[in-house]
Amino acid sequence: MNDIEKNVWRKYQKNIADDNYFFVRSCIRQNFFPASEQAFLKIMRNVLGKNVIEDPKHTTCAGIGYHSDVVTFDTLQTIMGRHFSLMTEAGIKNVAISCVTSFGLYSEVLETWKHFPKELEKTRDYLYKATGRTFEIPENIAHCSDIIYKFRNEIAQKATRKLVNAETGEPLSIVDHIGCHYSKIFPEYGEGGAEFPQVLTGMVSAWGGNSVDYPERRHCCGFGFRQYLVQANRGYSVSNTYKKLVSMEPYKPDFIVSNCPGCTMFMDKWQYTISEMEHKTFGDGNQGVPVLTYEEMAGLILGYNPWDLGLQMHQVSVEPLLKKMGIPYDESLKFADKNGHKSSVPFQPSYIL
Amino acid sequence: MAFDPLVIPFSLGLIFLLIVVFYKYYTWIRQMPKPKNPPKGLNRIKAYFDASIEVIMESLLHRKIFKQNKLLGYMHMSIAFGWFMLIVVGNLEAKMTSTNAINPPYFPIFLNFFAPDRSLTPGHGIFSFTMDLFLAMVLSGLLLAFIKRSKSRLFGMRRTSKMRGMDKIALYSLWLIFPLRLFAESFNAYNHNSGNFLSANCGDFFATFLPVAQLEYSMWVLYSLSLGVFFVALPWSRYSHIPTEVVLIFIRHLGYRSCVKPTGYNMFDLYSCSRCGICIDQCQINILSETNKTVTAHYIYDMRVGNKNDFGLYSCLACGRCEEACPVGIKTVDLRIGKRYSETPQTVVKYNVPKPLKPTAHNVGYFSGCMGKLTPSVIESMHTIFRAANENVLHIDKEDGICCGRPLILSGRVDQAAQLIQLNKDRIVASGIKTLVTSCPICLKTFKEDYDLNIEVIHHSEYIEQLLETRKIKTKFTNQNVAYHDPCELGRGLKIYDAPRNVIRNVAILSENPNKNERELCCGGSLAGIALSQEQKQTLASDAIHQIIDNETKALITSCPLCKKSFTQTSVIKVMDIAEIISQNLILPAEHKVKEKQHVQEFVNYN
Amino acid sequence: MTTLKYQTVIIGGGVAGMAAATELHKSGSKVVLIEGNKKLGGQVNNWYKVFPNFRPASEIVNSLSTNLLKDKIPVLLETSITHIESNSGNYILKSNQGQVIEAETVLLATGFNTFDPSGKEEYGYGIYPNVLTSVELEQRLKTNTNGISPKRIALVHCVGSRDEKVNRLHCSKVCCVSAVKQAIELKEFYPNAEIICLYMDLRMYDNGFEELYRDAQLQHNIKFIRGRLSECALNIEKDLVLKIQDTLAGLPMKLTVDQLILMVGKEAHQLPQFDESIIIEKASHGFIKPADSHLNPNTTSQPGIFCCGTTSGPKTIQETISDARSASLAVCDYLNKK
Amino acid sequence: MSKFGFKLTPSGTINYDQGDFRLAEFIDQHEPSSRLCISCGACSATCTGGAFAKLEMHKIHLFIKRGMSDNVKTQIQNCMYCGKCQLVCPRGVNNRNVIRLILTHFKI
Repeated sequence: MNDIEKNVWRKYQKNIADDNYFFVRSCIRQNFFPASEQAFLKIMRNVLGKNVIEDPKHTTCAGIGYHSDVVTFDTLQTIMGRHFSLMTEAGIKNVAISCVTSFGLYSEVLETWKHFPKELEKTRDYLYKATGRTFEIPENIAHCSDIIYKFRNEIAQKATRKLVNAETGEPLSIVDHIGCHYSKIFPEYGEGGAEFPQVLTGMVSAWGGNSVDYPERRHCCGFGFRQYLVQANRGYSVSNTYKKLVSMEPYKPDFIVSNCPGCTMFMDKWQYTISEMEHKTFGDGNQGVPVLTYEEMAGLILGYNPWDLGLQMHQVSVEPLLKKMGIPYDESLKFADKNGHKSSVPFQPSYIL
Repeated sequence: MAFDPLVIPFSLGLIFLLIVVFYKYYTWIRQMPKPKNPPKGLNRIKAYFDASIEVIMESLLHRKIFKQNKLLGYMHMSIAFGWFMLIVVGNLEAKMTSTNAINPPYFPIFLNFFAPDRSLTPGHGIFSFTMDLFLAMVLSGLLLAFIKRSKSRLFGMRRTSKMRGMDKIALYSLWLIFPLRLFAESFNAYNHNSGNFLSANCGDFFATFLPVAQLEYSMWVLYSLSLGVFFVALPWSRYSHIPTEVVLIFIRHLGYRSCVKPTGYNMFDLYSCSRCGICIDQCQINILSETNKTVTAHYIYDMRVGNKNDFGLYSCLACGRCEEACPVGIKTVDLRIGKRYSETPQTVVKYNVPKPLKPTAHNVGYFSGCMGKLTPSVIESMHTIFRAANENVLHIDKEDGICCGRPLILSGRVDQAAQLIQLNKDRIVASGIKTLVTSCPICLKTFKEDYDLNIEVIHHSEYIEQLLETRKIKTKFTNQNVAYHDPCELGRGLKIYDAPRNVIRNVAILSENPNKNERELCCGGSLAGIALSQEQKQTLASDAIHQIIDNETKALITSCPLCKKSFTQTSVIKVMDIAEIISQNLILPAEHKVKEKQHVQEFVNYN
Repeated sequence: MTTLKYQTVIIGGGVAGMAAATELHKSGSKVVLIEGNKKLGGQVNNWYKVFPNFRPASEIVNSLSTNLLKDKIPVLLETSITHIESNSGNYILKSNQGQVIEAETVLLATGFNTFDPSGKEEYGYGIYPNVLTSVELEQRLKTNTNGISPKRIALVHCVGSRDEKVNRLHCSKVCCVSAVKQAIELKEFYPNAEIICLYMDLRMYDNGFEELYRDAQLQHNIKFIRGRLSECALNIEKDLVLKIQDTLAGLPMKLTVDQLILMVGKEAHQLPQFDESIIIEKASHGFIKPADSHLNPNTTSQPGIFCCGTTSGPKTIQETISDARSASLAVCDYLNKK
Repeated sequence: MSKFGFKLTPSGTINYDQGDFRLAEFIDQHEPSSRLCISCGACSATCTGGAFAKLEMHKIHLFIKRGMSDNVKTQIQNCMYCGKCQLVCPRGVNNRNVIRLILTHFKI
């Protein structure tokens, strides 16, 4: 990264709290990549020894509803107000948000309150009428990937492996994809701004990998709610992913890492759809390009068992990557439950994925 | 039967020529569409008679070239007529001298060789005198031809055609034939002391320093050889015009006509061209480039030889000036468009044009044409004139007109144009009008020639002339000095010269320009000049203007929207259409005036 | 400390300053020209050939500076004015060389800077190789070393002009015609390269500009695509991938180029530091706002302080010189009236 | 190829690097005045054929220069060849010769 990138990046330095986080889960990540959030908590608590509080009464941030014009902006502010009141009750000032879409919404709501104080008053009034709750505005907003980025070096020390090719020792070439709502709406909320966000590239370089700069790097992954939700638009959604995959193909990336539930999910699932529709597959040996969340990537280098990280739930099989990184895995236990019983094996599609 | 090996080259050449020529004419005639209204019965015989008169007057005497330039005329006449008479008189003499019934065809040509002593044949003196006379005439013509090669100005021609390929062989052999005949006959005359004023004296003269006796035979051989070579080269040279023009005159009289599609008739036109070069000076492309490869004389050579000359093909303005000047009367425009036709694949594409409108109660229809849309002042003037003459007129292409098809024809896509013509014809017929008036000569030409509408089709100048004659409109005279430009399609194209002039004389003083009527210059904007660039067209326009107007002309009147557009771009004085000068000088009844002003009044309140 | 006394101090030794100095000297007023750099000529020194007739820029600078030498007009090089204050109608100027100058009038000819395109990071200036500003290209043309033999070069108009995102709303007037000029020069440099100008509007407003544009199209086959460059990225062969919308065809468009020239706009040069009592009004585009832009374009909101050349807004060299001469007249009127 | 009820939407982007420039070069060589076209649209506005069917000469120039000549093939056949586009062109582009060259190129 040359100096202009550096001083462009320096303009967008965030201060991220270093302990006592209120963990705001994502509503869809559990079923997209079930173990990712669990891995985040394990790393924060066991590896980094941080205090991360959760509250079962915490609900969805209604992001999908809001972006699909089902939930109004006032309802959204009130829900967020309620989460802040849970935090106030738990006495925590810093919030750690797991999903990029809700991170975008939290920054949007906070910016609205900053510029339009009347909205804040209105939300307080609605919340009190509805639940009798009051709340304070948290001091520090951070996305979970910000926090992992902040402690990337500590994790690197504790890591048992690097992001390198086991045989050749070459660093893996990794494509990073930042969720658009992370910094494209409010650049100053993102680590490194909108053009050259550093949050994932920082992790990749700290853990020995090489991040790839391909022309369509900043292009949207196609996840847009109104695109994939409505079948008529779904073609438009898959075309965006296709455009990105074609653009990164010459660089032969080993895997893609993303910090947003939707991007990871669709870049992974659409590769299967594209291979069915167009008979076109990507990645070396046409085995597809595996798509990991940053927690899964962190988990791998910390030596967690791949199946505990839920890698068997990926559409693009991660086994070739595990072989490449020299990570041992037990094929037979791929679909076994916690105590080793094999319940059922999901349908294996005819194509590679 | 008299025979000598020296006649072989001549005979072989002649046989070869006859076979080639008749084979070609046979295939061309078969490719010609039947004439529309051929002369029948009595006037068919009259046609043959007229044709033979024209052959004599044109092919032999070259009367039209005489009109062009005396010296040039004499040159052509002397060679053609002289050679013809040599053959006729030669055969007559041969008939008289020989005793046996039939003689081989070569006998009269080498009469002196076979029967040198003909003192016994009746009228021997007259024969030898006339033969020498006509030989002298031909030789004089050849001498002039030789001079013309270098000093074409004497013959009233700034430029002349170049000699290329087969022309050279044919020309040199032609130039050798008659001098060799002179040698042969003069040597023969000396050896047998026969001959007349020319051959005898030349014989004596040559004898002084040449071994005449021994050389005579070789002279006859060379004479026969030159004839043979000439006959063999003729079909591919400019001299194919000798036989072909005669046949062309006959088929023209028998009603065959050329058309824009390449038919057998075009082949006759193509091979009747003698590249005499008279058309070269007429072509206005000369002012654009020194090497004018567009003019017909040069382009016909390219067509015959098959050279690729795209600029030549697509820069021709199809103005018809060369056609007017051509002594042979070749239809140069049809020849050129025919070539464009054969160059473009004729895929016909369906235009989706709405159904024609339902009939209305108008008996006069006005068609302003595509170019009309770009000259609204002409349209407004026509409407003022219609209102003044309170004629109830339907403006057919007021909203979205269909092109008349002529530009497509000029570009060679004749079959595609046919579809446009059908679409337009349906609209015109459906409108139920009795008279079709158009202010664009380009549309008028195709309405008259390709639409065969059975209603009256007239140009707006003719229509205004009618209105003036029937006193439907009255005009006031302004002693403004104006000049009139004949548009190619109206003047040369349809021979309408007087109607526009009569109309203009009602309102202004008309000064005549030197190149009027069929010698008028093209405005350069012709739709056929596809490959011409913008500057080239403007050069043509300004060159034409300078020759039409002089420093008293106040306005240049034209009767074609395209000419008006081309001239306005470079003209220093006002350029007006006939309709405009008439509508500006109408004596309008009172109520018309009021309406005009009232219209202006509205505008004032408007803002 | 020596206090020098002049009737007029001209700050800025560019084309405007030099022209004004010669005119003022001719009308007899005592004038001094102050220039911050080592050399006179200002921004015009950065240019190799100037539009519309490809005349060498050095010819203009040399002719103006030789006039100064001929008239022996005092010139203080490497001197910048640090502070200006007024006392009883005159002005006291302090310079970084420690001089103190007292003058009845001050003529600001501080001129302009070109926009630093690193603020427009999506164009990749300083990030990707082969992205350079029009001024940098002009240097390379001067030393005729452009380093690469490109197949396709794109020139981007309105970089740092007419762009609210970098807070530069004004049009800098001369970049369009410079782009066409540089396109022609590049085409002569690389006859079989394809040169493309990416423009929003093509403002060829002065004499000879439209003819230059037509000539560029017809003789040099320069291509003009109407579409503002949105972003630029590198592909694997390290070519620059440009994404634009061809607004005339109404379609998005992607093309790779070997070199990208950014036609950087003009912004006001930093004025010397004035005492609070002196207020020099600025127009919205940061250049000085003349008191009366039609009748008296060289005055400022402060009587006795005048401006000339690009100090009051972007101008061509012709306009700058004539503006400087009109400024000298304004200064003379002012001095005579005093 | 299984059907999902939706398809990859083809990219409408002009891919300038993979354009088909044969027609563009053919025209540029035979009619260099086409270089002067600034797509001002006067020709399309006055077009006779254009009143009845899609025929936009200024777009045709653009598509050819962008290497997308197959968009031009159907459109050009609506031309009635009347020559108005050339008469109104402010840059003096010889449109009729360009149309002729296009038709020759496509062998229509």
